[in-house]
Amino acid sequence: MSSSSSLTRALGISALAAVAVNAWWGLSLSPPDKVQGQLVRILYVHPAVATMCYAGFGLCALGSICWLWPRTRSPRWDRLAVAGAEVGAVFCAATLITGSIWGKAAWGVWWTWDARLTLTAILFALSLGYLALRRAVDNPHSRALMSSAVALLMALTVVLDHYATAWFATLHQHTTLFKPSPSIHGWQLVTMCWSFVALGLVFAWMVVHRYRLEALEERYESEGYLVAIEARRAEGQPVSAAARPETGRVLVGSAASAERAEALVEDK
Amino acid sequence: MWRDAALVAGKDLRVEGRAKVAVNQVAPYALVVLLLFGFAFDQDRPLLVQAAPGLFWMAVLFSGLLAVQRSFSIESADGAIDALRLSRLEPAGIFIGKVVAVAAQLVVLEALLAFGVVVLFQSRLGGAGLLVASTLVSTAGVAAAGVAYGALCVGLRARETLLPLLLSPVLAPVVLAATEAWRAALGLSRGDGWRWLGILACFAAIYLAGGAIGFGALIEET
Amino acid sequence: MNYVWAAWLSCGVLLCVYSFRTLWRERTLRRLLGKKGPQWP
Amino acid sequence: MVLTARLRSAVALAGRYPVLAGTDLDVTAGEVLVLKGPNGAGKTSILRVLAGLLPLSAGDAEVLGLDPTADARALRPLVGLLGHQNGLYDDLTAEQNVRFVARAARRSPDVVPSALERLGFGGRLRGAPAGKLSAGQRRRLAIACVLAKGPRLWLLDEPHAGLDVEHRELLDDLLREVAAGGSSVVLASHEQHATVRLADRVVTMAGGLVLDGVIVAGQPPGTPAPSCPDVPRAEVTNVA
Repeated sequence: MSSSSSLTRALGISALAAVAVNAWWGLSLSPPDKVQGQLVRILYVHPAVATMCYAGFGLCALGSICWLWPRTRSPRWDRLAVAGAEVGAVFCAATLITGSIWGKAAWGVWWTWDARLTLTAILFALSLGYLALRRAVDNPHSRALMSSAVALLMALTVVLDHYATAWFATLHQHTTLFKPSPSIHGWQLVTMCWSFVALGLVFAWMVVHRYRLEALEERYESEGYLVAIEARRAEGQPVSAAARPETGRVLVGSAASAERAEALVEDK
Repeated sequence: MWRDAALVAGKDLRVEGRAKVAVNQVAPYALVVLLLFGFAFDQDRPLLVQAAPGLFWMAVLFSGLLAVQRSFSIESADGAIDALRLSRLEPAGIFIGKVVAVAAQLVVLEALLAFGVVVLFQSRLGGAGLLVASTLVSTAGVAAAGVAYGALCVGLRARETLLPLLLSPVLAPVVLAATEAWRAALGLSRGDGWRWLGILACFAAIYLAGGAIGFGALIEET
Repeated sequence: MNYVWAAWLSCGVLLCVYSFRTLWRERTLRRLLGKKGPQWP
Repeated sequence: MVLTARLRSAVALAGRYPVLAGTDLDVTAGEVLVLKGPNGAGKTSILRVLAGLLPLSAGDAEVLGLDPTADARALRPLVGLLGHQNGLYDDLTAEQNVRFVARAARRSPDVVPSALERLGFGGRLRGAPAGKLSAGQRRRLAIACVLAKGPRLWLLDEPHAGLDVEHRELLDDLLREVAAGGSSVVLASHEQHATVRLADRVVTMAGGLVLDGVIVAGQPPGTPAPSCPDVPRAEVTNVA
């Protein structure tokens, strides 16, 4: 655990450094845009955040499919799915907020029924449902099965949403939202690319930690398993100890089964 | 499988025939929703006519949620879901049966709501072919997705609130596409309604197939 | 420029809050697993 | 001696709570086995494990030659379970309820009237909606549903609850008949006096364990197990 900790610490520190550089370049070093003025600085965070949101949901879909596929089934995929979904939901919220601010600044409205905006909002709602479902199920196997099935169905729904919102927007929207800027300054391009690197590092760090948190929770539950079984048996002891002298043997005999149980949990 | 589906659908419809929950509670609720939409738009008639397809499908969405919840509350009220799990019925058959029962109730409800839209909002129905086709296909989609997620939630904590949270965003493409198809059919938009029918058909196909395959696993797990 | 600050700050605050929450949960779990031994609620 | 069901070191979880804490149990063909014990001892859970509804987290199990965790789908149709709840549809009539169960079990429709008759549902009572019946009548109707299903293993959770004396005897007769026909009956009850006459064997549960559930070698099935066997536990487990 310690080696992986030092690795993730390095990842975290480099992510922080990259974000600091991004802020420095994005907020002061790079010049304002000819057309969009200072507002271009929002673009040094918003597109990268949105990409990380899609990456998170992509990881969730990947984890779910690999968990459902019998040959690759492993709790690791389920952990990856939950890590991707939760981090993706956070980035999705950030996307909606920054996008909304961009909309207010650039077009004068907080919200418009643009295809991408609508799709992102639907994605956010779907991810909240997915996470709520995960919280409602206790049994790890059922949780993994149900949530990966739901993730798969939701991924298919998102594909349909993509077409629906695109057609919907072309019906309703007649102004193009992203005007091509006539000239992109060299610094702007560099800063833009760097923001993807910085937020990518942040994203990776978050996913790794969320994954590890899930693993720790599983370990916590499986180690508590034996304690819980002993506690459960002790519930019956006051009655049985008086009536049955061999109860002690029952417990000893079943200790072996508890070990097997532990082995089984470890396997998982 | 079809025999099992017929058995389950028959049972669900027979229960509805006696309890009349859809007729006596869900249908009046849907009409009240329409009425409230009317109040909310403050008698702005042109706007209401424009918005009628969207309001209609929102009302269908709300009452569809209730129909799905009812469909699973008859199973969980007295533990009958265990009897279903222990039966020889094929899960795909149970799924199709419940979808058929929910869809049948929704179709009746939609007819009533369409009447309500005509009376309350003074919409003029037209484009019958597209209207009927899109309504039937989206009803199949709503019922299939509803029963799939209803089965998922049947044994869970806080299922009454979890189901709407899960199902509403999932039904977003149906509400969008069905509304646009209706708008095209009623001549309110220039769009090609049959293209929206394609999305509705894809949605229904995905959820009918996914539900039929996964239903066994979904009612298993609690 | 206010909009730029608002966008950067809201995004930063959101990501920081989530990161700290994750780290905090991890620390709590490690403490439960390490010192007191496993305990179920 | 043919075993209908065999549990070894069975652990089952409800969420994080081990409802069965590594228990053993034997059920032989043609016996009426009564599980007694205080509330929360794990009686209901053991019935659900035997029905293939509650998967094992650890341990081995075999019910009617099948693994109730892996082959649950194959096992379930062979088992009849009467849980705490009756599993009836309130808005269907008594007869419709039983008919649905019989058709779902792919049995001939002839079993419906005989099952209803056997549990005392004659005449107008058949056409009454299940929701309008009294608690005892609903219990009987649920038992009629199990009978109509025709299972090889009967799992009954407090089946006498709410029944009057006359119908308790009717139920006891029915269960003896079922056991005589080669099926096994496992019955959970905390009212010992009500079931002890019926039982071929009574075992006690506490703390998620059956305290004396394994059949001792050389002892013919059908005789009540001694309440306090002298045989050391280790030898007992080797027998089966």
